[in-house]
Amino acid sequence: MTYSPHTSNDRAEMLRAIGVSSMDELLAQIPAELRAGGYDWPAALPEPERMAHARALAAKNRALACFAGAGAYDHHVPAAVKALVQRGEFLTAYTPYQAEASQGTLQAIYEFQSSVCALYGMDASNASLYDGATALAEAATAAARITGRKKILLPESLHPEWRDTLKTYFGARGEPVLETIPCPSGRLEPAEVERRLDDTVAAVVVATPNFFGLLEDGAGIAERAHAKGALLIAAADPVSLGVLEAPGKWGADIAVGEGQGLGNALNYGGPYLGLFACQKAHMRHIPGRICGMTTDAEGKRGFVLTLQAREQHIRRERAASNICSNEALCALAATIHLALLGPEGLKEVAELCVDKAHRLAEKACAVPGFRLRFEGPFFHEFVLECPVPAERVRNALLKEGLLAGVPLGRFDKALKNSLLVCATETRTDGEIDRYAAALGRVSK
Amino acid sequence: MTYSPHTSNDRAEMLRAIGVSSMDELLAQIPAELRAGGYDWPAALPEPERMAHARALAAKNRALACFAGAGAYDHHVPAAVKALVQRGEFLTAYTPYQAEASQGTLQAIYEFQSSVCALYGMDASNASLYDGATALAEAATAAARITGRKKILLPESLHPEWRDTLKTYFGARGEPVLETIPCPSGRLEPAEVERRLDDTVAAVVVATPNFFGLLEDGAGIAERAHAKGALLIAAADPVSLGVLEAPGKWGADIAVGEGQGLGNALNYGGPYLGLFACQKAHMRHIPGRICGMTTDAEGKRGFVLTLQAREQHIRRERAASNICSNEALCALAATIHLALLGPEGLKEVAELCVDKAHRLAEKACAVPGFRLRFEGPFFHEFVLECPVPAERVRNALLKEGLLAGVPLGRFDKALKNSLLVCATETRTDGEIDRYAAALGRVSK
Amino acid sequence: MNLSEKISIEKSVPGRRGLVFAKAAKPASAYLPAGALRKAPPRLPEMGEFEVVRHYTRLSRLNFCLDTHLYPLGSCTMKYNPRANEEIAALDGFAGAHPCAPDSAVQGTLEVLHRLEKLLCELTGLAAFTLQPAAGAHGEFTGILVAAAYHRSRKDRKRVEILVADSSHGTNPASAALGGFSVRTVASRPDGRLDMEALKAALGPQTAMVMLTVPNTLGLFEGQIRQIADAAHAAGALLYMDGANFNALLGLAKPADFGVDILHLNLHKSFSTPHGGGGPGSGPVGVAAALEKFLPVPRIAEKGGTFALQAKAAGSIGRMRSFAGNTGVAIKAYAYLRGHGAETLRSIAENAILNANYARAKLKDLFPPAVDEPCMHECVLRTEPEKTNGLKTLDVAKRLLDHGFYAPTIYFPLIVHEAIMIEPTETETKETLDAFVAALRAIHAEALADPEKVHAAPHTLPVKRLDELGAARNPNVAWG
Amino acid sequence: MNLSEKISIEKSVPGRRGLVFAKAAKPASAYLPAGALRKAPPRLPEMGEFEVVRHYTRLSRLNFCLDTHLYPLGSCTMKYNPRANEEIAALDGFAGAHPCAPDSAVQGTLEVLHRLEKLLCELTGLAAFTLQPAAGAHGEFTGILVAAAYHRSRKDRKRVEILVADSSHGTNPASAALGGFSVRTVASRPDGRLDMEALKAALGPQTAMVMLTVPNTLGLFEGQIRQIADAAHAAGALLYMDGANFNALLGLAKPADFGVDILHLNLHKSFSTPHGGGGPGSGPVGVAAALEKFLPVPRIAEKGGTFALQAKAAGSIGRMRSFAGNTGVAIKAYAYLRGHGAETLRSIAENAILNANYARAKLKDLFPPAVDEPCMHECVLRTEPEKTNGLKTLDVAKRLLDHGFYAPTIYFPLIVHEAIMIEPTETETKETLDAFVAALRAIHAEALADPEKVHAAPHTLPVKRLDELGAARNPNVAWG
Ligand SMILES: Cc1ncc(COP(=O)(O)O)c(C=O)c1O
Ligand SMILES: Cc1ncc(COP(=O)(O)O)c(C=O)c1O
Repeated sequence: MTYSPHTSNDRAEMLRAIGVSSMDELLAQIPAELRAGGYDWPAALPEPERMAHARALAAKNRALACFAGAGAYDHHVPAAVKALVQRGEFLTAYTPYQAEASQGTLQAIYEFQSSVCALYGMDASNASLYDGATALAEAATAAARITGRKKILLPESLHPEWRDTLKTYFGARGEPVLETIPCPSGRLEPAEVERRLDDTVAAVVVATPNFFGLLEDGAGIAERAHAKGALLIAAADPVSLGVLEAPGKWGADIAVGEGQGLGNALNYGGPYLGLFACQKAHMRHIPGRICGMTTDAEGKRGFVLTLQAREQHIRRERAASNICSNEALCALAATIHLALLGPEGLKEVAELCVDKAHRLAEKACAVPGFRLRFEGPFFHEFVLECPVPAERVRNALLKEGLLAGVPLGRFDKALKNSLLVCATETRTDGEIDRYAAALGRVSK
Repeated sequence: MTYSPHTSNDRAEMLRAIGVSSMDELLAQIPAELRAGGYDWPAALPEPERMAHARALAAKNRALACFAGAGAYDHHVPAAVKALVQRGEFLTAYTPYQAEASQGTLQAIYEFQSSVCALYGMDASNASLYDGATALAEAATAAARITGRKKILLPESLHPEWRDTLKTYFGARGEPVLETIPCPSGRLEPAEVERRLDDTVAAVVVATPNFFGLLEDGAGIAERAHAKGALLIAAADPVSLGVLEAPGKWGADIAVGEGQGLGNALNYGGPYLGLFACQKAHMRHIPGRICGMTTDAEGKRGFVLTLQAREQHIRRERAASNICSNEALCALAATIHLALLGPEGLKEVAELCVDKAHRLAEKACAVPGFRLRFEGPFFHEFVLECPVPAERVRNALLKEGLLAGVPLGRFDKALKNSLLVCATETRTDGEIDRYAAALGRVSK
Repeated sequence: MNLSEKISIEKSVPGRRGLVFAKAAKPASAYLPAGALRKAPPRLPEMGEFEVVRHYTRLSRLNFCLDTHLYPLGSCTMKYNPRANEEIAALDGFAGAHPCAPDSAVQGTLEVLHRLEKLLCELTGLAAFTLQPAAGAHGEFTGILVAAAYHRSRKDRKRVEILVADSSHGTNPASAALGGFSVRTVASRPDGRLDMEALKAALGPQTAMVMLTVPNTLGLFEGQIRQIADAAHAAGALLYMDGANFNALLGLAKPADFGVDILHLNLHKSFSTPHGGGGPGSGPVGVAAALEKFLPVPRIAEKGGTFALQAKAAGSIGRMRSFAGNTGVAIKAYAYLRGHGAETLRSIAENAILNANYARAKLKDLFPPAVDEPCMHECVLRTEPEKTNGLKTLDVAKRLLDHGFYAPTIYFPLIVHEAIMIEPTETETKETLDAFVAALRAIHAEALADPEKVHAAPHTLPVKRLDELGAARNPNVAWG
Repeated sequence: MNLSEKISIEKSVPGRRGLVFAKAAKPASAYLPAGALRKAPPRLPEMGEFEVVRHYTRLSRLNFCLDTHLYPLGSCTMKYNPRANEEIAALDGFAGAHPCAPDSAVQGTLEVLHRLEKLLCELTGLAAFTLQPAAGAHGEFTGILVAAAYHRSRKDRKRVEILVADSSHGTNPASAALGGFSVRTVASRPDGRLDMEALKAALGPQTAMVMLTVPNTLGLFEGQIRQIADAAHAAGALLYMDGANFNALLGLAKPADFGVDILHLNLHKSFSTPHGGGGPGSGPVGVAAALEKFLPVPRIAEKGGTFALQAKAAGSIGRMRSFAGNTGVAIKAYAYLRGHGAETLRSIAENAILNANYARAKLKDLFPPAVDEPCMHECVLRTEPEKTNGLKTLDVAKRLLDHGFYAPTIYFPLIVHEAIMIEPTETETKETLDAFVAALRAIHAEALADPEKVHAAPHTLPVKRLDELGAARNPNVAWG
């Protein structure tokens, strides 16, 4: 295979035009001692063989009915979304540097930003970030800059991988300082938050639904944070916002989320979609690309990348963030997905999630030995406390073609028997029944 | 689900504009006694459920390594072909009636016609016909009209379903009259053809490679046909023309083929792609749409549907054919496929087919009890004579994930032990070995 | 933004390669006689994969299509076809099935085909369907052969004539002729319906069948169809319904109730296969119980939940093509129908009718309807060149392109002078229709104010008006 | 043919529905406290499915893209990415894998990731790779944290500074700052290479790392890189290579041989993921053996043909994001690399270099190169406004759009006045380059003959030159 179109004729003519006698002469730029000796490389696979090879590898993954969530959700990806994002005009364009030749991408970004703002109840957003975890890291950075304070309070009920990401992001630099608030009941206690709030706290992070699927008292915490001059950073699953109140409405100053569930496949963890939105006051602290509406020389509406003074290519080491490439195509998928669903469709999906998860929880808890680990309202995910190690339950259900959930022991030994279980709109009643029946066989 | 976008508001406004008070008033056009009482209809499946339902059905088909051919071939369909034909601009356009707004489709048709002509060594072609069998029927009709004669000689070595199609096409009308030439050796004997040629014969049909995979003596037969004033209609697999001489070069007046192998999936028999090409002299007898090059009002090159005086919408009962919709998207796939492969790629595929089929034949015939039923050169298909009924062989190999070929007993009882076996470029050496090994187990 | 594209062969460079395959162990010449081998390679373009992708991407952009523009092409039902259907038909399990695979290996496909046949029976009230015909015209031909077989089975050999309406689609008479019948045309009345008197006069012992389009090509329901059926039957003839316009009846009426004996449907119109620039289609034929045995082979049989493809059937007219039919199209139709419940089925037809009448109502003062009464799924209007500086139907069509709309079907049906046949379909919004109406009204005004501009249209397309005559006079149909 | 499109929300009609789902057995209010429920629905567009498809199809057509236009965007490697890779990454087995699935259920994905890591090691000569970073900048940040961890592990706490070239990409200093380092800029020489004397002067016990781009952003190879590495190492610092331009070295050279300790690659550039309008990308980081233990978690481990995702690893800097990384992008990169053999790998770089030099040679009389010597995969040219009626780089870029070409990267690197950075990539033909060269030459001539035309460009795009200042002054970033 070669994707270089040159014939030997082309090559000869071009070398002549350049004024060198051979390719080697042109390559003399690289000192001989730095040239590679050779490569231990497998034989080229022509397209048919390559497809066959890939299919064989893909077939080594098991097809399972997915009851796992933990930040990655098996939602239906509409056929129209898949078809549209594969259009060359979207798929093979770059970041829209030349606005006049990129109005399609730019307008789509504007629609994306707007949709994210609508979901989260915010005023401003950006063209996307890498994923939910890094979006939170960016929010923490922004909060520290906005407030001029150094401490970020992170709940234990936050996704542990998000917490870990923040630790990595800020560990070497040493700031912002992260303080974890324990959540023995699976949720943040507003009083506990209040106890830790002082004038060094830049922001309190609240994830709702949280890692355990539970809804937090966002408003209560926001009020306390604001009272101490701290910001409230909300992390929220965008699908849940089909039924749950928008973070902007209950007091969040910045909101972030993992947008994968909006029209993007599970993809074993990526590419995913970091969502970031905030109140107007903080607009100039937003990381990454932002699209803005403007007019052309004749007064016609158009779109450009804007507020670039925040960015690395202008500000270099003083930039708001180092992000350059983002997750544009995933953002486009989310934009189209939200347009297809509209407020009503998103609500339907969210209600199906709530309904199915609760029915599953009920059936699972009817099996002797199984119970909910935590109390409190939950969205589409809950922690199932098993009579045996959760890994054992997971492995048993795997044999029946069910991905039972995520055993929490690897995040916290105290949760060895806890299984984080999720049901989205794609789980059928039959699968839910099979799940409960399979649990019955485990418990014996 | 509804793909009708109207809100109740829209509907009310529109009814008002029309001047009726209700939908029912508008529907009064259909007499009440002709209105349906009700439908016994399954519940609507929203897209996620519909996809799941379809996947479950598709999973009831078995994935097999395909050694079956018989007019439908498991060639590699390039990823670029699949992606391009799904572009809305091609997929959702109609027959290009308004040429100015359809130059993309029209130019692609022109390229298709040209590619077909290039393959078959002909001067003119059309925008496609339904499939190879109906293309042959159209060719027979054209030959009868061109020559003013009534008889078509059909070899027994022609695909039996193509012969059956011609019988259906002409049976009721009684003409052209079909006469089948027996081929006990698996091929047409030129002498036998000569014996049957007289001045009532409009055309002799020669399929090469023929149904049994064998190459015919096209030139010898063409010469004899022409000597008696008859036309020669060649049927040829387009992929084989990567290595085999173009029918136009050995004397065919009209050529037809099944174009599925050019970028179209097996699809359980359709949509397929009828190819039709002929020498210039017969251009005005071509059935169906034809695209022609022309110029616009400013002299710029453009394309239009042309020679429409042959067609049903002008000529009605005196048209050259009744065809209206054709297989445009399949033709587009073939066009793109051929552009991707070019002469060299097509040759590579054809050579792989020849090579793999011959190596398979050799290995199969090394298994005691198995031998080639017919002598003579073959392209990518051969008749394997089995020691037991071919259906038994087929069923045995099915258990090993191999679709062993097409048992010929259902076409001809005398061929009960004959299995028509094909190997294309997509069959791996490993699969060929597995095939031979599996035969070994059958013979025991 | 690109307005023309070279032809692929003009982009060809000797030696350039696109898809490259493995090399065969031995060349073809090692196996095949030299005389059989190609002397010169076919003159196909030599292009890189990228060039091919860019070429066809750019080429595609020279098209209007449904995904970009309203496409109100009468008689063609250019409605939105859900993208999910494309995904479904392309599932490996379906797309990879070989047509000669044993039934046990293709139960999924056979089940879809069987279920689809049953759904079509329910929609039409007819007893049995074949999915074999590749398009509407192929379905007509099938139906005509079924009729021939029926009369033959009754030893009724005098029935050599088929009656078609003068408003019928050209494929109707062409198919009849292909079946060996002579064709007699029956006139329509001024109200666009078949003239019962003319029909009765034409019917006789020579009549094999009456072919009727419902709704007819003027977009009108043949209110007397039951009487027409009775008259045909009384004369010993069959009634054929061209069901290409079935979109207008989906969920509203069952042709079996009209007395129809044979009908074809166009899956690529009413049942959701995008038209692909001219195909593929699928033209299933449904028949009344007495005619089932004549349907072409193969037939799909079900027994205890297991499905079989039967290659032989006593009485059958035989095979209309190779293999089972355009299965890929049938799968899309099945997927489409399963997306609907009984209520929404009906909304298809209702909204199609609503949209056509809306366009009609908003335009009729400037473009008089061929028949002035409510229409079904499409309306046929007319231009009045004599009143509008010679504004002809063709001008309207071409100028509409400049306004950002594909053109309606024009000069069809043949019986209407300067016909413009508008079929918005049920999937267009009121806003789009309003914009379309506004464009047509604007063109009417332009014709009065600046006729030259309209006559010379289109102005903004990749090419100006093309020389069709020249193309036919000196045909250049291949790069040679 | 359409030149603008309303925003989706402007097409919204209350009550209109696109995708409709099943109804839940019970509403959310049956399960959740009223206070938690949304009071007002989010202001999302209400559109039918068809409208959505048409809207985004039409929108897409307002873009130039690689599939339609040459996209010679320097530093971005806009080359053709085989379509097969898209199909492969979308295979159900891959796309449907949940990131928390047990290893036993995702052996296929893990095998691909593991194989890809090994291929990247072979290409770079480095000992180990992580695929976790989501893009190049994320990779840089990862590499910087690895460097910090390395020095920390040696208790060398004085190393607080990172040296970057003044020609470096903005992400380099930004990432360094994010890692808590202060940034010191080292000047380039007039020949575009790092000034060794300046470097040596800057190196010291405070230097944690030197960051270098190879080929650098002027498209030049840092011929002294081995010496730079030695100098850095002698000072106790590490050498980081920004490998975003690795397309130019694929199959030609292994950075480990240069003395590089840490590098990132941009899979979305050199390794075949279409850029998607700005992402997703993937920025794997490779390191020398001594640094492997600092790589982020999770790591992919192989034992006897079985693969495992290891969430913990002693010494690791930790996790850079959730889950394993942009797996979908990694799969495409793997597919791409398996399409190549050792020989064709090399042809990637060779042809990329050939094309850049060809464009350079054909243009340098009118657009002088920043450095007048052969370049690698891209060349940086300049406009000379003073000689050409004020023809600025921005004018050239905008006018090129009218000529049917996307614009090169402009005003980067910052050290070149009026820079035009052209990277044709290896997948463009000579004919396309000739046309591009001709367009640039024509623009130069236009500037002399009709400067106004050029300054006011573009003229043929969906919009005229846009007011960027106004956009920033009164930002409107959401429909609110
Ligand atoms: C009324 C009518 N009948 C028959 C046909 C023929 O159908 P097809 O084009 O599928 O052969 C058409 C299609 O244009 C039609 O509109
Ligand atoms: C030289 C160089 N370094 C780093 C980057 C940053 O990569 P990314 O955009 O993937 O974050 C880029 C991309 O523009 C680049 O060109």
